[in-house]
Amino acid sequence: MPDAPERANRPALSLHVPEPPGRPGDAPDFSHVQVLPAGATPRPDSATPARAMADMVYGLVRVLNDAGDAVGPWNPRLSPETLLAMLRVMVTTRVYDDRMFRAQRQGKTSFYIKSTGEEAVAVGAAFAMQPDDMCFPIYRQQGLLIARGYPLRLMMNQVYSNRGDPLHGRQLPIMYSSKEFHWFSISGNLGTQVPQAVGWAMASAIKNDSRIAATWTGEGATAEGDFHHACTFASVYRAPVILNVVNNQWAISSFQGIAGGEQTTFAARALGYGIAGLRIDGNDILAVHAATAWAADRARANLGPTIIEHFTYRAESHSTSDDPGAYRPAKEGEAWPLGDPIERLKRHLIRLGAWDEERHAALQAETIDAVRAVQREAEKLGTLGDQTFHDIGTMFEDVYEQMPWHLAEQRAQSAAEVEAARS
Amino acid sequence: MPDAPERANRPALSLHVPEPPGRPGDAPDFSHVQVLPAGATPRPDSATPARAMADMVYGLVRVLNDAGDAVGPWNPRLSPETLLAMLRVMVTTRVYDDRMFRAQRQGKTSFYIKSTGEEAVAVGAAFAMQPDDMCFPIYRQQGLLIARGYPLRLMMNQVYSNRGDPLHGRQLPIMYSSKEFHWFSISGNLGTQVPQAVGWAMASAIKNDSRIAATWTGEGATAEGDFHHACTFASVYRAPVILNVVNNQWAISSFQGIAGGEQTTFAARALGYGIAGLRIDGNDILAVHAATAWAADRARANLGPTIIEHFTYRAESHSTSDDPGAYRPAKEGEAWPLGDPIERLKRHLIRLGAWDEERHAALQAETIDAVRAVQREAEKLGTLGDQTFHDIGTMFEDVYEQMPWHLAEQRAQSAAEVEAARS
Amino acid sequence: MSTMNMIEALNSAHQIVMERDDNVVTLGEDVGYFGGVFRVTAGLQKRFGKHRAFDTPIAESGIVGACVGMAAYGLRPVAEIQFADYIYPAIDQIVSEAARLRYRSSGDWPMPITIRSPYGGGIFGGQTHSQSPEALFAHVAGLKTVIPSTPYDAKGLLIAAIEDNDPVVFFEPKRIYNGPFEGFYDRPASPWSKHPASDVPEGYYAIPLGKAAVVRPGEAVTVLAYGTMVHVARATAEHLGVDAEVIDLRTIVPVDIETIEESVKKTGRCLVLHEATRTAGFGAELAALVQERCFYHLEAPVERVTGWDTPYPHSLEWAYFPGPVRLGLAFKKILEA
Amino acid sequence: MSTMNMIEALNSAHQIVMERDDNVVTLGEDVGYFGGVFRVTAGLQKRFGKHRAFDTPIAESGIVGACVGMAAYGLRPVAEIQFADYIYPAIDQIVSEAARLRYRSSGDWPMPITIRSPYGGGIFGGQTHSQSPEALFAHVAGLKTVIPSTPYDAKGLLIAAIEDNDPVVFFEPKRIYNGPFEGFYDRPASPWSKHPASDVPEGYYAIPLGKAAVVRPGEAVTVLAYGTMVHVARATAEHLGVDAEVIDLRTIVPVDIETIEESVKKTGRCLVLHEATRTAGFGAELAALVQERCFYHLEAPVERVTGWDTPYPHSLEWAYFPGPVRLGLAFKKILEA
Ligand SMILES: Cc1ncc(C[n+]2csc(CCOP(=O)(O)OP(=O)(O)O)c2C)c(N)n1
Ligand SMILES: Cc1ncc(C[n+]2csc(CCOP(=O)(O)OP(=O)(O)O)c2C)c(N)n1
Ligand SMILES: [Mg+2]
Ligand SMILES: [Mg+2]
Repeated sequence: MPDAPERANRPALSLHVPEPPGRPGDAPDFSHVQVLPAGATPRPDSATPARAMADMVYGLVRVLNDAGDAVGPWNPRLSPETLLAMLRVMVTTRVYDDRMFRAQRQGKTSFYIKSTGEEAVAVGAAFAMQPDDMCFPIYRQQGLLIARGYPLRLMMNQVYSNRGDPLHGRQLPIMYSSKEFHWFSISGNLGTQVPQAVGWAMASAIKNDSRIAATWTGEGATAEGDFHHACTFASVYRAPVILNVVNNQWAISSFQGIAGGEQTTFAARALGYGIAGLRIDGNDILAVHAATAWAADRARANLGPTIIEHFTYRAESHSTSDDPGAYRPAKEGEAWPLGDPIERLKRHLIRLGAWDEERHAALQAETIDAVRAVQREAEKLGTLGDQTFHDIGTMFEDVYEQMPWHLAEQRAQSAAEVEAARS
Repeated sequence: MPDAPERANRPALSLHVPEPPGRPGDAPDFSHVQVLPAGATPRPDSATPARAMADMVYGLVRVLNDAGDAVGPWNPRLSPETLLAMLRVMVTTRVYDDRMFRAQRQGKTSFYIKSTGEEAVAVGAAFAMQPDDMCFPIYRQQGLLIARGYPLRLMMNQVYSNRGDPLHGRQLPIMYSSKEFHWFSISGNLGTQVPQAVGWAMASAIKNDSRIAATWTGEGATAEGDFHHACTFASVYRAPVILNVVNNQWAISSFQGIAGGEQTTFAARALGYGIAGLRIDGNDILAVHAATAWAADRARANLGPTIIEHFTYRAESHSTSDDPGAYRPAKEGEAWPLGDPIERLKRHLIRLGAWDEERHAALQAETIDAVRAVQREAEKLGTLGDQTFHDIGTMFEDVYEQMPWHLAEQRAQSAAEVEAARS
Repeated sequence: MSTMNMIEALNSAHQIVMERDDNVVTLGEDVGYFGGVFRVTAGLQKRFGKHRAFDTPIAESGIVGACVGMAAYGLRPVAEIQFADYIYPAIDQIVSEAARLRYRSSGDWPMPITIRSPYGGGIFGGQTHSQSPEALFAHVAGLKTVIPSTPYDAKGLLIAAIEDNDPVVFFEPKRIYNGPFEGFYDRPASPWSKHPASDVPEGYYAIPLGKAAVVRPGEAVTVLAYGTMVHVARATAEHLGVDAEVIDLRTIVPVDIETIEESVKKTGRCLVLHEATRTAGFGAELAALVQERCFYHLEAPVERVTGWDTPYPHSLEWAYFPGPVRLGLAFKKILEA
Repeated sequence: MSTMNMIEALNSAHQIVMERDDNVVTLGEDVGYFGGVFRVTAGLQKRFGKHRAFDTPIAESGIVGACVGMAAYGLRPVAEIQFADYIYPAIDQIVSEAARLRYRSSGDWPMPITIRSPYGGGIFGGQTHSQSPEALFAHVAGLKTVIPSTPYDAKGLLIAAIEDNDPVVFFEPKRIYNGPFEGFYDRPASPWSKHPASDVPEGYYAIPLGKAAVVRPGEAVTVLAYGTMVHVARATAEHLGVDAEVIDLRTIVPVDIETIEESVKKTGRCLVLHEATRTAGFGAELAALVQERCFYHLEAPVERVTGWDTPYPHSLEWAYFPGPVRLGLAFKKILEA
């Protein structure tokens, strides 16, 4: 054994705490973001062994260039009709978000979360998957649910927790759930959905089904143990699942360096499990579509999971409870080098000759009207603010399949309480 | 949105469940183990950025070749005295393990876990670290505690849970704890020690201390969320910590493929966090020493953590409660291509002219005598079998710093119980 | 009928349910090829294939998380957590997810998951192979918690649990896997074969969840127990000649309040018994319920006989474990009160 | 003296302890630059540096695991878990590690860790921003659990918790961060500045853990409460003119049994009040204790007034929350019994 050390001869340690490039008062600075040109990142075959495509986790799959052309090997070559359909959903999503955000500000609900700036992540995936592939989303994929055709009306009813809320007012706004639309109940507990998606995919494989699963997590929540469990299980059983990491640079007030993004990319997590990893421009809906389709092909061929890091930017506050002005430079969103996903698709469609500014303005106006109309209908069923809820008795239902005695008793007590309050 | 899919056109999925190359009745088969020659894996400078040394996670650092020579860039060039000291500790560890295993079989304690075949992992690290560097071990690093000079007598007292047990019989045998020897209390809950080691290392950095931390986990337990938290925190804060993964091929009955070892190496986990990763021959004590010293240098230079995968083999049963004959080929241990760590160091010392078979036999015999002598002394203080324990009142101590009223009451009740049982 | 110990009975439950319903899958650490460290899942992989009975990585939360996804698909996963002491990493997936999904989705995503785990002390397992964490699960709305005490019950309750459409935490008292333990640790153990409840039908039967069993009628005092403690209670009452009515709760949530009330109103005295630490243990719930509902029938306060409020010790296990002496003193106290 | 709301008082506690002892470090999600989503740690990073107040990755178990290591080194970490609803992933590190290390090491590794977390309902936070999981921690030997109800107490108790050499789970009733809430959700809220307990000394003071406070003397019935419920109890008693003695437990483990016993023996009636689900909640422990110790003084069963045994709902929050109506009915019942 070595002798007792001379501590004086050893260097002093110090704690490194990552710090974002800018704070309130600073000018936005994205010089650390390496914007690889569209078309530059190669496209391996979707059957490529993970190790042989390791470099992909440090690349950046981009299809739409600044001019609005779709270039390079990842171009999914979608028809103008499909492109337009995607545009419509993205616009609807943004308008919907705006309306609901305002509704919260008007006291009509408790809470709201926008997906502004990240619409391509959700909508691109919807168009690349089959409608019966199963989604385990977080709270920023409303675009996907809209793309699948889930009625806006039901979404609003839920946001308002009103009499028409399919979830009986039990859940926060935004935590949608729809078995019919193959959309799992969104959880408030970050990360939990990721191993669940893997379990669903394992079940599909156990049953020799053909449906695959996809899940989304923010980059911040990749630090949760559940993300690791998901990657481990997905790797071990080669589960047919797409693990999407939406790196929107921020997790409430902490920048992606606090989640581990300073040392490497989030796509690089894939290397640790020997699974395929792609890093893509999340504001480029064609890149999202192409990467999702690639990963879906791989999964359907029993070649296992893919981690896709969507490099994007949370353009607005984390939620209605948050004020980003307190922790990041004021105009950071405008300086974001990958642009706005709606603008980029619009430009592409115009470039293709399938679209123009007038039609876009019209679409925008129409969408606002349409969403407003639905909103008026929804509000007829009540809002959280005016407290038009489901019956109090419903609170005791669905805790168990059959109500046990103690809940039945409590329901009776609760009814007595209503009675007493009235008198 | 795409139309409803034709499911018939999609291929059927199937679940992949990894299977080891052999089961009871089969001949041992290690053809999947790529035994890179000693000296072949390069040695990057310990300040090399993680990404630039990514290949190391697929290599296999080996110093001792089959002939018993120490070769290649990782040769730590230790003096014969140091080599001999290491040999002695390894032999002591093996003898100690044997004696305690037998003691369990004789009913003198409840449980025991041997480290047979893995002694180099623990002992090599002990000699490459400073004695005041902090260890967060699991239950198979007894060699390290012995190397640090913790008295065998105390270890045995604990195994016997007798009156001399420094932990008052509270812990299982093998779950040692010694603040004096910078050895954290071993946990029964796998994985928990890994983020703890990172926290300790962060604290050392916060205090501008110079001491680093090291932790060990089995490859099986790397699947726990705690391993991920540890890697994430270590990466984010560049904590001065060495994260050892002891890949002994088995986790009770499940082979390393069930932990994720089929798709990539465990050292590769490092790539996902952007931290340094080394994969080494864990049965080669010189490789263990060299890799540990490399990682310690890196940590002391504020360059952060290293994951070291020790590729080794659990030569005996998981514990006294286990029978590996039920799940792996009978002579798998003998077929293990990396040999036995004690034999390999012995051969090296002989090759150096510093040792011979006679002296080795004498060492072996001496050690057995010495360990037996300690054992006799320890047994004078009692064994679990003969129930010579600490006072029952001690059971209520150390739950809190000060005993709250309810524990004081319970202690009194317990005393009354003893009284009642007597009468 | 066969003579089965509890392990065999639990194994038989698996075999039967997996045969009847190919949506049932079994997973956990060491449960596949090896059949579980306690052998409860022995032979399942061979019989039903690797895709229906398989080993998992060592990640309890991953196991339960995967089960939630599998249940969402439509399977009925049965997960083994190797020891109840290792269930803590999985608590978020159990409490925040499995337990609440039916509610959260207004019925769309029921969670027919069974989480089995050996629990309890008496085997010199030290701090991490001895714990009884049932109270934590009892507190969580949406979960059922079941604890059998005999091979017969173990099989019937496990079948019911697996067939139940809600998540069930199923704790198996490992001390009595091989034979009943009556608390006299210094007397020779008897195997299940000597006990009538080891006569177990080979075929299908289910014991409804939420129903207790009066395992020993009596007039002087009601003892509420589950798991190993049922045997300790019965034996101690025999031994001391106390006319105790011993109720084996079998399911702790939902608890069989009718059987409890009926008994306590008859005896006027109630003693609750568990291995877990006392403070905020399930015994507190039982004491609270009994005094709420039987207050005017009670002739003495409800007594709690439990493990002490310390971590579970290794060597002093028998001083920790609530055995015949502790129970005897409590009988004395409550009967003299 | 300053007027402080609870957030300011908690912040002041941090400032003082960090100033006095440079082994105190503060960490958690968003606690560094931003100062916490509820602003409890505002200004700490600026004042004490990034190495003493910093953001962590989103991994509650990683946070507590790191705290255990830091405590082993000799620091006194104070961790914030952003909402108590998110403490479940950390339970293994809290229960199996922090709580047991002193014991496991026979005193070598005490764990002076404080885990702060906003808890409880009343803010339309839905299922995952409203829970009250205190009972789970109360069951675990080796932990202390503290819940303040005023700015004055919050500061003094937090200082005591941080200075305590054992791990403390410190739940902060977020509903009353900014002002007391008396349960009348349809009446305007009053700020702390109108309440005497918002007079908070600027300097150091500690309130011993384990000591309750009689916040309203009375003769007819004892009410045991903590957190937000203390205010509901007091206001309801005022409102209905019930001569209730309201005890703010402040620490639930170890609970101040003397104060409880003294009061119940005087009033002969006891009502326990909490937001958490009823079954196996901490109210069960209180009911069990009270009937064990005051049985012959009790004129009615101990009543529990609690949240229902359902997940915490969003829109029906006020039908879930134990408010003045529920408490009023319980007063009526217990006083007429
Ligand atoms: C287990 C858990 N811990 C903490 C939180 C609180 N929380 C809600 S959102 C959030 C940030 C998430 O960031 P990220 O994962 O990057 O997703 P983003 O919001 O950026 O889309 C946090 C910490 C939570 N919901 N669940
Ligand atoms: C949290 C937790 N889960 C499960 C166990 C049970 N268990 C004890 S050792 C072991 C296998 C560990 O294998 P590995 O990590 O490879 O270490 P090895 O025993 O091979 O050294 C298991 C599953 C445990 N102790 N803790
Ligand atoms: Mg984010
Ligand atoms: Mg192993």
